[in-house]
Amino acid sequence: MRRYFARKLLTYSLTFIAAVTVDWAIPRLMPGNPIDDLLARIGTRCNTREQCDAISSYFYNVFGLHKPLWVQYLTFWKALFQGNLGISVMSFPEPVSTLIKNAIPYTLGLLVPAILLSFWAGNKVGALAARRKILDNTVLPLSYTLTATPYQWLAMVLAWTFAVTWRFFPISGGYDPLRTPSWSFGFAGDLLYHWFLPFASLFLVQFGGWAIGMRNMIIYELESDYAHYLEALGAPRKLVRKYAYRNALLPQISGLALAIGAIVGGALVTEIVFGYPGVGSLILSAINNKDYFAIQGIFLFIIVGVLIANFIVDIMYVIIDPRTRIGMQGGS
Amino acid sequence: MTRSDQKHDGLATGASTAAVASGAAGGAAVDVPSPKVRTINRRFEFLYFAIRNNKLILGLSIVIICFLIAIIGPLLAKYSPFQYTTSYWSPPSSRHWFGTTQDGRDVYAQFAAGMRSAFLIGTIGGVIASVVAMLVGFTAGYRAGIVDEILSMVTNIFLVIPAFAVLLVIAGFLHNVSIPVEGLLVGLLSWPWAARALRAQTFSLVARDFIGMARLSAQNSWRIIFREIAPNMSSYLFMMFILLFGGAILISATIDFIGLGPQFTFTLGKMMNEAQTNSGLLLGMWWWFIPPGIAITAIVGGLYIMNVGLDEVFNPRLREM
Amino acid sequence: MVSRRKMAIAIGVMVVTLVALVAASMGGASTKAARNHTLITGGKQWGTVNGYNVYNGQYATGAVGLVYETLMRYDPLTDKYIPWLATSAGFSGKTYTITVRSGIKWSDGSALTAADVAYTLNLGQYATASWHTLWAKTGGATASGDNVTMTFTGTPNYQEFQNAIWNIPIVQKAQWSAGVHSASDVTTFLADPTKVPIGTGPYTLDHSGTGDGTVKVEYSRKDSWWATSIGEPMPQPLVIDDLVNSSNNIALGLVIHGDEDLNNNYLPGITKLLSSGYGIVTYFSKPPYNLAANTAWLVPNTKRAPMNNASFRRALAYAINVNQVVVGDYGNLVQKADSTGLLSVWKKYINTSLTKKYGFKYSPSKAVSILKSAGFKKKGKWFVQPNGKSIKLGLIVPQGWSDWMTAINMMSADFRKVGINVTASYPANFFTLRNAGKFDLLIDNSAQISDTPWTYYNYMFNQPILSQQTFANFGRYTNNTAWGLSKALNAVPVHSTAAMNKVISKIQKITLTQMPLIPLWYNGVWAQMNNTVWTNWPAGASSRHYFPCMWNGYFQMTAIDTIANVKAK
Amino acid sequence: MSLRVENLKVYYRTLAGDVQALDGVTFGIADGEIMGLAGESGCGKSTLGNSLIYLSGRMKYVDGSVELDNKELPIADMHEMDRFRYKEVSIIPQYAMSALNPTRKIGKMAKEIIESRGVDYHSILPEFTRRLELVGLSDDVLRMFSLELSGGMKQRAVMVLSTLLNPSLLIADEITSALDVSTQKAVAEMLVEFRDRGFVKSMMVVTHDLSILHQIADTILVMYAGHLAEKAAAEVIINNPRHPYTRLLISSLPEVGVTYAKKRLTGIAGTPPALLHPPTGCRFKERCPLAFEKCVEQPPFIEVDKGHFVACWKEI
Repeated sequence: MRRYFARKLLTYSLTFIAAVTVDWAIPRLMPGNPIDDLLARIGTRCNTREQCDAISSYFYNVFGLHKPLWVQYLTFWKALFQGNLGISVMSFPEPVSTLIKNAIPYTLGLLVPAILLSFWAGNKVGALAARRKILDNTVLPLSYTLTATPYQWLAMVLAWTFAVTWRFFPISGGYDPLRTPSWSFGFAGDLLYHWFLPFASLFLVQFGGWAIGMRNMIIYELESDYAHYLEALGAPRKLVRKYAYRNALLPQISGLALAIGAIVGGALVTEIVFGYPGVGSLILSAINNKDYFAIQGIFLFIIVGVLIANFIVDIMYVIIDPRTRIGMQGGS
Repeated sequence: MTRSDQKHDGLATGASTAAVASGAAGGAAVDVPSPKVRTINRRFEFLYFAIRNNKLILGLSIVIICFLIAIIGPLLAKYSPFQYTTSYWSPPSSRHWFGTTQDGRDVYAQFAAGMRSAFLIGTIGGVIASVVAMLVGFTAGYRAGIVDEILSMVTNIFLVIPAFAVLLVIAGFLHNVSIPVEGLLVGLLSWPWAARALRAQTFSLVARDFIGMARLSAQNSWRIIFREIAPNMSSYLFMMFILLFGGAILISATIDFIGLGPQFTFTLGKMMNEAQTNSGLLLGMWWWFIPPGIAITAIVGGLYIMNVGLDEVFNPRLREM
Repeated sequence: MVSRRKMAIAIGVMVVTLVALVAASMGGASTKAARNHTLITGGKQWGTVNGYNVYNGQYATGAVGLVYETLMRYDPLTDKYIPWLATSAGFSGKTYTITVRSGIKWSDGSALTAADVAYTLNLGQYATASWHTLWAKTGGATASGDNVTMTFTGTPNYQEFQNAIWNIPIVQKAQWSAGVHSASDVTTFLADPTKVPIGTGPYTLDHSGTGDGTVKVEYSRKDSWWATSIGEPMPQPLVIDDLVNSSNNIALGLVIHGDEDLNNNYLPGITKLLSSGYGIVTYFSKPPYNLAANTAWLVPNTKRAPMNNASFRRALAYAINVNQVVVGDYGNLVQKADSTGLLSVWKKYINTSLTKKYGFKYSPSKAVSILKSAGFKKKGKWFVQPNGKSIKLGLIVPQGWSDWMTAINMMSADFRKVGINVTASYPANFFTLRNAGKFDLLIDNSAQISDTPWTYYNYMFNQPILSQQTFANFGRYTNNTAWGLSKALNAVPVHSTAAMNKVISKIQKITLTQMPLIPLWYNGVWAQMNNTVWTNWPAGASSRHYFPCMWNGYFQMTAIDTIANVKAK
Repeated sequence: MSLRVENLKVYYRTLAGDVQALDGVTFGIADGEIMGLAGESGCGKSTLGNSLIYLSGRMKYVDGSVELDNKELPIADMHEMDRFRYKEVSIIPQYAMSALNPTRKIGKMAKEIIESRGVDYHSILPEFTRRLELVGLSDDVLRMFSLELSGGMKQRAVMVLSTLLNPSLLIADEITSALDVSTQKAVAEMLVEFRDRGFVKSMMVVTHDLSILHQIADTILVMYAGHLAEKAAAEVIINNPRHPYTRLLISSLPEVGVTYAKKRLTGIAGTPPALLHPPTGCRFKERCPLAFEKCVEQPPFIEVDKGHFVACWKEI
């Protein structure tokens, strides 16, 4: 067990180091200079060379861009461990970490329910559909359509239908801007009201994927030896399906770990369509404003989030699947 | 990473695809004596089931139709995708089959060009990802030991890093990626799951007798890999390529939608991006953003359905009677 | 068991939907209450609210105008200065004297004094203040009684100084002197949405409403405002919410639904919606719909061949079909620019006899003949330079500026039509390229509407050329005569129109013949207003000739009048 | 007579058409009889074994009847058949190694199966552990997952589980083929033990391995290409077979103990006919050294001696 987790931790640490290095290197390898954009944005003028130098060296100092590369790299790490992701250019002088902190609740609020509910519902429905003609012929094509749909497109279609044409839901935002965030029933309702469409589009696309995955997996399980044995002993279909479902769930869970990165990507574009004030909208404005520090910070944040999510899934898997657990006991 | 990762379950469902390849021939009483007759029969059998598999036929038809649109579509367009006409935001008409954008460009022309880009990027991304996956997967599975350890670690690292985020950062700093560059980036980031699956398959194949024989006769490793191992997995490799192809289209559509894609070529994702940023939704210009989404869904969905069909063809246990 | 699961799924789905619908009805009902006291605006703030440092250029919407105010205001539509915190201000000789209005109180209750004004002006001692070079030419500001004086050591920069006076927001000495000790403090003090700015304007910042500044900045109206004593109406909105933009698309949605009363985004397609029952209005009901804000220029890099050739630049001007951009790209939301590039508010400075003689218009054949007579030859499809070198140019705008992206696509097609090989692109590092002079052609509109064409000419001819050009002369056009004339114009006292025209005519002849910049169109003061909650918006067809605009710099023109005059429906 | 099979026809459905895997077989098994069922791969012996308990999706009941203890088995009715499965007729499947759910502890799985059949697990548990001990397994296995057991242990656990409700007929399908020789022997002996102790009344042992049958079977039934070839007492089949196929089969074995599945039947020229479109008449006639005109008609399966049935025109 310890070896298994030590291995996992090593992989994740190496991943993290690689990600940080890539994150640090990319903007330094690319053409362009964030300071110019910052100066252009804030409209700082300089009429003489001295004034120009004074201003830009001030900003180079702020962002630490004047030091040798290796010092910058070490500083980057040091700052990272202090939770310092740098200063945003678009929201100068706001720290990037603050921007992310503000956006996280919205993104998590979308992602976590969408992942859990779609995983739950998709697996249930996929299991129901397997080897049942009518259900299979309806659920399967629908699921294939859903899972092949680009997240942003489903979001656009939902927005167009329910927010623009029928006006059942608001078209954008995380809550009514007239409201002041508070722990009240009314505000919570308003949050839900704005949350529903982005959630629905995330949910639906993922739902399709899980339903298909489960449908295919469970057919394998239903055709497996232990299932046939149960049937030969006259065990009711219910029991056979129960066993098949449980076993089919295991690869689905490891699929979940693999899918997290993609789902996060889906959440980002969904937020963009709905102007939902989460990390996705933040990264879009960072890109539009060439806020490299924000882009870097958000990238790291996403990586860390995905790593943590993967680790949780790993632990879950070990708890659920006796095979890994026993295999590990044998190994240690 | 795209949902092709989830879809890898579809391929994992195809785990017994390898069982088929390994010779546990399906079909009840098809007793086939000599190996030679056997392969011929097998091929015939696959074809036999292939042309009778509704999913495969449906998926393949959709993909072929889309492919034809990509090939012939641009030739039929009366305008270039970047050409500004004087009819602004007009709905579909005989002059503009798919209507026009707010600045008077022909949506059909953009759509047809976008279809072409989709197949191009799917091919480039799919091929590159497949090649990397094969190199890494075969080597790790065949060599085992320390080579495997290192390659597996690298694979796991790439597997965990969300490719989408990396693409976002790279594309955000690179300005104006071209379709080939985008395809390259997508390909270089979407191989890990495929490599991992291939490694496992290779492991089980290497354990088999005939590979052992080849090994004993001291043949060159790559020769063994490409003479003995790869052909035995051809069905598996083909299905893997299909998933990587579809995945590349989906990832690139996402990147393009954010506005980080090619500037001088139309893609389906770019169309959605322009429709979104120019308020096509609010202005009710459905003809602008509906076609690209349907096209992506059709191509990718068609590929997925085709894949399930193939899985059933290659794997008798899944065939429904 | 299975049926129970099915039921659980069904119930789950129903519950989620139901909750959302209930939430929907609640959400809809309770927001309406305060709505008719709340003015909702948007279109200026991208990203989060950046705090209240009014000298760093990224301050929260309304920080200047609603909270901080200036000594004077300027109305470009009537070309009149409006005394504001100062009752009078002007040169006598080399000394500029400001008389500070009495009876004005800061929002903390203390009185505005000449010391506050002098302190503010003396922030110019720091290099990061935009009036630093101006300040350096004086002996600094000194307060005595209600007066503040500044004395120039050489010839005063009349035009520049006057422009600065109505653009520098006055801050409270007590608050600022406690926090500002260095050049960097000047641009960072209060640059944090949790800080409290103390101003003289009609509104104060509402922290609880603003929150973390990711959604909006909120202002509450004060009980009284000094300006009512000089006839300004007390603004009706008790609350002003300026929303953070996430995209033009979302802004349009808000305007359509009446969730935003005044929006200053560029919203292509807005004209389609004017007559569709949403209650949306614009300043003009016909093209160009909006007032002009600035000129979009084609900037040729004069340090590169063949853009260093005036005839070539002239040929470029003839080759561009600006009308196509105006109609096709902008849907008539902008107007084609005059050959001089000067905004219509500066009509009195345009020398029509010169424009008749040297002005240009769209004519591809003329472009070709200009090129040919200047020695350019056609080699196959493309023109080559007189020395035989090929011409292959790039035309750039910033990535994501969709209207300009479309415009350069159209323009490069125009250039190619006459045989000039130009390719459009949208580099992410546009500003780096622009400032460093690493480009062939680009579009820029940095010079804004102001009280004097001098700002335009300073933008065109500014010297010396530095390795980094941060605000002017991006084309690196070196013409000592023109730069000298621009400086001469700066040295003409503000109200001497005749003397100004004499210099300006000379400059115009240079701009029309040398074409350091090619004027394209006038970008609008994008403004779409919704009549559903608030009415009495500025309109060309009414007597309310104000800028309906929340952008930086517009409050001290006439945007504050827009706020003061809106009425609840 | 415990089992009576009458003209049973079960086909395999394939996309190419029906494979006539079991084409009209008639035989019986007496109370207490252990009948061996032998034949080459694809001769229909597994189909016969499986069709008595569970017709999988692709098996199609065509004709015939099956009676167990004078009760008609509704083998074509998947649902009706459930009443008989496990309690009246049970199976040790060919895939016994993988018959146990990998993610359930064996005891829990047994509990769930048994309770699903309406039997109280707790009252049967003592008998369960007793029988496990009989086959050399401690009751610890109940708290283990299948992957913690060796192949032989799994096999024995399945044997005990399959026979726990004392079925009248047990079908043991190729249960020894995956085991090593010594374990094979032990398992075979346990089967006899189970019969002797009355855990099962009669048994049908499907196998490739004639030596095992020689060791434990009372009678042996030989199948060829979906038809019955010969049935007689085990000694008779081994020492005095009368069907040409059985004779060739026995004589082609270099020695008893070598399974014919692993070696091609070099002694018999040709291959068995494809059952998709089987030839008329005797299905062995293409390979039969004794074939003559009469063989174009199908020979009846008749008793030529006491308890000795043969389907061959030469023997009539």
